[in-house]
Amino acid sequence: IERGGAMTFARYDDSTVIDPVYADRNPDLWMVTGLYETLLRNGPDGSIVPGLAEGYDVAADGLSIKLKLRDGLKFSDGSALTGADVVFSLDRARNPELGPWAGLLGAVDKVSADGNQVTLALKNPDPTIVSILATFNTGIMPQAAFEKAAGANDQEKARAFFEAGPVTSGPFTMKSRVQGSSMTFARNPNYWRPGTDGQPLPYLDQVDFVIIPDDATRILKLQAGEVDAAEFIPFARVGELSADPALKMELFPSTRIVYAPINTRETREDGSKNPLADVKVRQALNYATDKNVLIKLVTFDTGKPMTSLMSAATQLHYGPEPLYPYNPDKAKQLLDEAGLGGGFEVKFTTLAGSADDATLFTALQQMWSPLGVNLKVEQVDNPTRGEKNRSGDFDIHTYGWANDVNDPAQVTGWLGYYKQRQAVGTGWNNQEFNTLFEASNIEVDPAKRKDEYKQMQEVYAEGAPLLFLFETPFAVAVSKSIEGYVQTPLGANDFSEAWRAK
Amino acid sequence: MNQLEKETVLDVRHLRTEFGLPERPLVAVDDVSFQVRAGEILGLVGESGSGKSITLRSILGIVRPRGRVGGEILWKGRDLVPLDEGALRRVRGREIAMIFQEPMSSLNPLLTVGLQISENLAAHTDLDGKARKARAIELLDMVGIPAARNRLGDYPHEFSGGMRQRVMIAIALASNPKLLLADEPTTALDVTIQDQILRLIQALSRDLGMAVILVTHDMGVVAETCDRVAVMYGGRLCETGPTADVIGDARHPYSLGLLRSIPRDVAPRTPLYSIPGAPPSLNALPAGCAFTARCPVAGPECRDVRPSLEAIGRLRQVACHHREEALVHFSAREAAQ
Amino acid sequence: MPSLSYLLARLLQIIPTFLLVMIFIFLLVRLLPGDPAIAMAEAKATDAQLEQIRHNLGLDQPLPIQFLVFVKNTLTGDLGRSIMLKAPVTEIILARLPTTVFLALYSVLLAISLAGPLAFLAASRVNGPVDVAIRSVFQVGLSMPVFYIGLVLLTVLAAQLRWFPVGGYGTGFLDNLHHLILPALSVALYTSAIILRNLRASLIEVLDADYVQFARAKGLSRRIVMTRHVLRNALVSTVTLLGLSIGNLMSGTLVTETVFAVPGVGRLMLEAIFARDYPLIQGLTLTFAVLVSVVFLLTDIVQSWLDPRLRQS
Amino acid sequence: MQEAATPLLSIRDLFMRFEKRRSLSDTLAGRPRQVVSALNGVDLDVMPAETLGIVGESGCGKSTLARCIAGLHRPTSGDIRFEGESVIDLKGARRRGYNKRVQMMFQDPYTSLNPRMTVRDTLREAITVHRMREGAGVDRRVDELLDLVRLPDGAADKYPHEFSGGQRQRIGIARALSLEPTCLVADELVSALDVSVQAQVVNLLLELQDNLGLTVLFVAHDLRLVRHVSHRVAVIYLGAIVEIGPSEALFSKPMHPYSQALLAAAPSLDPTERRRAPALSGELPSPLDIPPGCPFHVRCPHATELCRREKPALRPVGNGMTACHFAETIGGA
Amino acid sequence: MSIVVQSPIRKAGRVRAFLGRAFLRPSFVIGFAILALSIALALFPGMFAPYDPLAFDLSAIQQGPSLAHPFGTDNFGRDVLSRVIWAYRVDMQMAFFATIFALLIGMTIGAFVGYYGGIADTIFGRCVDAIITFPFLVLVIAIVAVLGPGLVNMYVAITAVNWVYYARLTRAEIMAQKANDYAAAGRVLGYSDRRIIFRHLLPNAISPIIVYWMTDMALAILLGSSLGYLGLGAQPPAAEWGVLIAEGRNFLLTAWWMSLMPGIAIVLTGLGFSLVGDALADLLRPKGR
Ligand SMILES: Nc1ncnc2c1ncn2[C@@H]1O[C@H](COP(=O)(O)OP(=O)(O)OP(=O)(O)O)[C@@H](O)[C@H]1O
Ligand SMILES: Nc1ncnc2c1ncn2[C@@H]1O[C@H](COP(=O)(O)OP(=O)(O)OP(=O)(O)O)[C@@H](O)[C@H]1O
Ligand SMILES: [Mg+2]
Ligand SMILES: [Mg+2]
Repeated sequence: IERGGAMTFARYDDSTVIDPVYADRNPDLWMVTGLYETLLRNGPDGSIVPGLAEGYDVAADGLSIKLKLRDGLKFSDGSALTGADVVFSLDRARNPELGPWAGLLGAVDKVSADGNQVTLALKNPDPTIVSILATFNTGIMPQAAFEKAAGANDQEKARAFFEAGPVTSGPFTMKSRVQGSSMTFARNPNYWRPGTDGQPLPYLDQVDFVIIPDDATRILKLQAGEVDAAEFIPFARVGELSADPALKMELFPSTRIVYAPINTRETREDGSKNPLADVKVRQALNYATDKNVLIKLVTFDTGKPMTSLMSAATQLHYGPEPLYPYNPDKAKQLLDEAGLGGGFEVKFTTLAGSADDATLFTALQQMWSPLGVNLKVEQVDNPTRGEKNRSGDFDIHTYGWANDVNDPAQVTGWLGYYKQRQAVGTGWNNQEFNTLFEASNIEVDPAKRKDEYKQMQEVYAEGAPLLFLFETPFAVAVSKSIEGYVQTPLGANDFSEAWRAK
Repeated sequence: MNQLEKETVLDVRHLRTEFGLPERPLVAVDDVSFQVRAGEILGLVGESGSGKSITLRSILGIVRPRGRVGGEILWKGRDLVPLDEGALRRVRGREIAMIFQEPMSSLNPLLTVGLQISENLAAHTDLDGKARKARAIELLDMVGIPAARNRLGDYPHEFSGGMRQRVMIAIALASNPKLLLADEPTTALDVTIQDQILRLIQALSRDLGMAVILVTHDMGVVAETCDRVAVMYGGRLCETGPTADVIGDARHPYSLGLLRSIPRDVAPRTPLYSIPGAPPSLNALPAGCAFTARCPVAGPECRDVRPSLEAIGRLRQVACHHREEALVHFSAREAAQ
Repeated sequence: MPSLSYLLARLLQIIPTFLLVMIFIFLLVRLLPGDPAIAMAEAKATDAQLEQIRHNLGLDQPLPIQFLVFVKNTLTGDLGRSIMLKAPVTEIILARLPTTVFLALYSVLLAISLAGPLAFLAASRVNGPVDVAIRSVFQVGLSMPVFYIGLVLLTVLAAQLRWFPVGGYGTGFLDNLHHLILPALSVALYTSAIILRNLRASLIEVLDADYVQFARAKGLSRRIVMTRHVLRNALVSTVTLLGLSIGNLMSGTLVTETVFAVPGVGRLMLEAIFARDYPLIQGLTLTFAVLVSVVFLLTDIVQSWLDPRLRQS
Repeated sequence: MQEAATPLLSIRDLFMRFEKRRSLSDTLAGRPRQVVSALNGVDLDVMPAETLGIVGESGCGKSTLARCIAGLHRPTSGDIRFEGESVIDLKGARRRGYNKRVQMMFQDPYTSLNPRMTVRDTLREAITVHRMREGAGVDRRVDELLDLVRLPDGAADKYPHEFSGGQRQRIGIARALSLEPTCLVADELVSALDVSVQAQVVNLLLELQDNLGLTVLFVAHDLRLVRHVSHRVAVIYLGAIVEIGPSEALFSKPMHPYSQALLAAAPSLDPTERRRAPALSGELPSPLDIPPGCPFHVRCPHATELCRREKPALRPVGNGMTACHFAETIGGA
Repeated sequence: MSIVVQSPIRKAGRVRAFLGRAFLRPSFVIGFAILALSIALALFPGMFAPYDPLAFDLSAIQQGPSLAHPFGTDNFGRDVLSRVIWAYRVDMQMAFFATIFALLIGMTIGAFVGYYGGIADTIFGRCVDAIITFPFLVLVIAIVAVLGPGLVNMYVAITAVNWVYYARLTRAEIMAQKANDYAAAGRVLGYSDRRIIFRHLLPNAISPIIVYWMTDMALAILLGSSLGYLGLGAQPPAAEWGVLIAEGRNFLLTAWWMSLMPGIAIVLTGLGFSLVGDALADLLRPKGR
């Protein structure tokens, strides 16, 4: 390990406001923990480990949690980090008027602090709450400094606070920023966590970010040695960059999945009968899809087939083997059983300009045509796709997902729970699944909860409201001289243990 | 006053100007020779396209790109043809000035009239700014532009066509040239203004000994203004001589036809004489006389043998194989009417 | 110099144009399919959250009211808050505009210094080998999409030869000159091809004009004939063209900024459209319109300074 | 000419003002709208089968008058009557009916023919639009017309640019004649042509007029030519007729000082006859700003206080009519 | 002054004469050859393309140019030559459809406005100002965003903006032609306004419009490619040059042929249009009197 120095990191998009509460786009979310430390942290294996709090203690009834803050915690400006700051931060985080993430703390009734002792009173038991305390939106902010910031309401204050170079609790402070162009993080000298050398982290003095939206340009910049790392390497180029002696091609395990919601409603938007309403048809399409080929075509063999509705990197994942292995005969048989052996037409809605979607479409078209499934393409842009998904005006379209929270409830609710978003817009309304989901949300016994999740994943796989496609890693190319950079399975950029070899 | 005693300032010998590819040239001016003496006004008449303007432009060396000038142009004994641009520039404007035929397009639309006059003075005289301005006003006054002082700052588009023509004349006269090449200087003008301008040119020529070549279509203008006249047809000279002689007693069938087609001494509303046919195309001129095809008295030799300008008497020259027959032919017609 | 009343009149003409532009922008933006709330919240948001966002944006008001609010706010310099960037649009645009203006000016200057002398050279040797060579090279420039030129320059000059930095934006004037040379060049190649074509043609025409012949007949020096009579007249139409091509230039920067990662308003525009960021789209389009109008105004002034015939109406 | 005959065309008190478009900057500066008074009360009778010459300096309103008669301009005020019927407000079929009888020919032989149409197309179009002939008759008529204006047989299928100026003017005449009009307005028909070609066209016009009994308005600035072709001549100065009378009388003994000056300024063909005194000095006043009183008084050598004050009316003097307070004294002198 | 040619020349003969003159110019010949080839490729891509442009061949990924694949293969093993050839269909179509309606609409509006002038002209002027005040691409992108990406919508978007340029041009040309006496002659001959506009003025005003059209078609290809590149024009997997370049941009160094070949196709076709346009501009320029 060597200390000091700086690294330059090429990003695909700029952050707008890095604030635990307001962050809603990935470029924001994934930077929050660089600036604001949470009470608990996710360990390398996904388990919950202490953060600003030395540990946590859930009451037996599950209706309160006690946490004790470490001694001598300081914000970057040297002021003390106290229980009051925690109360302030958590109250902000759970205020539904403010950010989109307040719901994650919906179970919290009251947050109180007595010196270093913090207590969360809950309205009902919530098995996810511990994970949430390790999630970016509960990052701890300095109450005094925040309230001093100019602005009539919280939103304006948050921006002013951020723009002025915020006082932080995480490993870095923000030194400077040019909207849309660059940003610099500097080492927070008061960060609590020690490195392997016993001294406080981070090792780097500074991280410079430059914003290069164009993939090819970003890579060129890395190859020209102008930056030390570039994120979101297109999978097509992973092979080439792996071969580059000056670079390390990192494929960080992720919770990212690529899937295709299938409209399961009895009728289509235009009133016609929907062949996809029949679970056999959906299963048939899943069997008719050679995921390994798709993985090769789209992810250049960096991806993995899905084994469950959620990625293998998600807690409580259950999936002994890939779902629906390629089996055209089975598919044929299922279609015959559904009475659709003669073939039918399906519309595939893709994202305009997305080469991946285009590839998927072409491949699926070629794979399915022997079954008599005539795949038609419809190209839309992102907002339109969102709208179509909500209104159910589609047959099949593509979507991607990555967890924001280190708990399976988020992805499971999103993909399968009818009442939340009609099971990702598919209209799949499975009573058994719904009941299990509701129960699991208040189940405090980890073992029972685990079992409920196992059942849900089985039911979901059987019901096949999705075309299960693949999981993909986060591809980041890093210069050989940089060590220790990590992108977590949730996507967060973690520079706290990165260092530069001189 | 005897013109013959004045010195010859311009002596054009075998001028030939051609355009287009050297293999298939378009000969706009073909073997033209004439002299102009100081203080003399030479009229140059002829059908449209007969090469009058090109003749003038050739003298100044400003035929359009890819025009080739041959022969000799002796200006005060010095041949202008081989001179380079730099040397020509010292002659142009200062000793030989030209008035262009196109009054609407010959003034730079972006510059004030005052500037366009004074840049000429700046190039050829030592006058300072104030003196140049005074001279510019004087010149505009001279060509009859009312309220000249106020109009120096105006742009060409603020003048009428006739006034632009006069501005151009003023520019040409600015540095008291010794030879004025005037290409139809009065076609854009009304008779009353034309009258003024011709008087001015005559006066300058008489008083300052300025030689003038005056191109025009109008035989009346020639009669009124010129000392001698040269008639052009198809790029060649067909007749030259003192004005009164040519107008009163033309010898070349073309000049005869031209003069005859002007309504003069004929009963009103009776048919006028007109030359039959159309002028030949310059790239398909016959080897012989250019007028052959339209000539009432042409013989077989006219097509093949080119008539040279032959002196008739002391002052006149005519290029025609059949000038006797021509005269007879036209007087017969006259008698018939 | 053009008179004050000419300038005033010219300015007044902008008003109706602008009203039309505003109506245009407003309708266009409302016509964009896809709910900005959805675009903003991404797929994960719940319906209640969407409702809240719509309310905050004033999207639940009737259209005429929205338009009046839009006009009123615009006149007071308030273009609203960007949904995507969560900041006042005016602030964002002001922060990003200089980059684009810099890039545009830079490429215009490059284009002029590239095309100007070569046009003279070509016009003075019409149809000679030099002329043909110059025209062919620029003809190719005219047929290449800006993004392709950009990609090629980027790959060859920046990534391979490492003469210039790969994209991005510098700090300070000189650093920017250095950083932006490739994007500026890729826009300039196209613009200069247009300028060259036009300037060459008008030079040839002017060289042949009667007034130039007349100027020569006056015995003026070559320098005066060339500058005062030839160049000035040839510039009149070229200036118009340059003004008109500002639109092209802006389009060019839109693409180049994306390719070269230049944080200007062009790239922002694309991002805003993809994110359905109504206020930002409105603000940016308006900015573009103002920018272009200013350029048109400038060209008109320069032109009427060059050409007195235009000063009248 | 018999004075008793009823005029074919009678023009009364014709005014034509062109309002210059006021630019926005003028409006702002409060500058008044500029008005060009091209015609200022023209009174004129044209008799059947006569040739009326119209002369005057450039910009005096000759073309405007011709265009008003042909219906290309709508006069500001006044009346034009054709065979007793006002033609100013004619529309549609009646307008076409009028134009069938009153045709116009234009000065510029290069722009007055559609360069993309062959001579045959041009003539056929006129004939068919007005249904002058049907079927095969159309082509026969085309040949007839070409014959009439002495164009060679092959001419029909050529384009205008293949002809010389004089030939083009003859095509223009053929086009006008295709409608079998009674009255031709010739606006500077031969001004753009070479002298020798002028003669061809003038001869043709004279011949046609005699054969077809056409009435011709012959607008030109070549006095010698006007004198040759016209029965009567009108002299226009600043949009008003200052003198009108039989051609010979007017040319040999002009009554109006302006007519006198005009004739005096025209160069004579006899080199021995070079005049001494300049004919006129001063500039034609701008039609934007017509002087009060007699419009000619600013240039007139005989002008008096009366002329500055009062506009003289056109009144019979000698053989014709003259608009001058002192026509008798000046003309007689 | 040209002399009168003796033998009658018919219209077909004139066209032949025109072409004869045109084919004397090397620039026209080259441009014409390029365009002819382009049109042939666009009409019958199947006859020229050696492979299916869409079929993946995972055994031949990103192979460099070879005898089997003269332009190499792309990252899915598709034959680049075949894709470039099939792209001719899309791009030539784009050149045509993106401009033809603008041409027709713009020409008609411009002709009427130019002929009648007055209040319609004033309103027209304001609209034109407002439209050209927007940068072209911004407007087109915005419209494409409204209508959704895809070729037809792209045509609509481009037409919605582009007609203005044709209308402006036509208006100016018609105004210039209107000043000629043959227009006045038409009125004196009692022709209807429609006849004068469409039979007399427009045919004489059309040369510069046609010339502009040629360059505009080249521009339409560039624009379409830019939109394709930005993901708003033709959609993958359809082969279109802009899309092909976009697909190949990630492989500029490793598989340069993927973007270079379609790049060459764009440049060449653009060149064809420009050369023909320039030559026509020269040839159609009205001959001096
Ligand atoms: N640049 C040129 N290239 C080719 N031919 C030319 C050029 N300039 C003039 N000509 C030809 O040269 C001939 C003579 O032209 P010029 O201008 O001297 O005639 P002109 O006698 O002055 O006629 P006009 O009375 O109409 O002015 C014409 O036939 C013309 O077509
Ligand atoms: N359409 C018009 N708009 C504005 N002014 C016009 C228009 N037509 C003619 N004029 C003006 O009316 C006056 C008379 O013009 P007109 O053309 O009748 O003169 P003219 O006697 O035919 O002159 P010329 O001999 O030069 O042909 C001129 O001052 C002219 O500028
Ligand atoms: Mg001439
Ligand atoms: Mg006239």
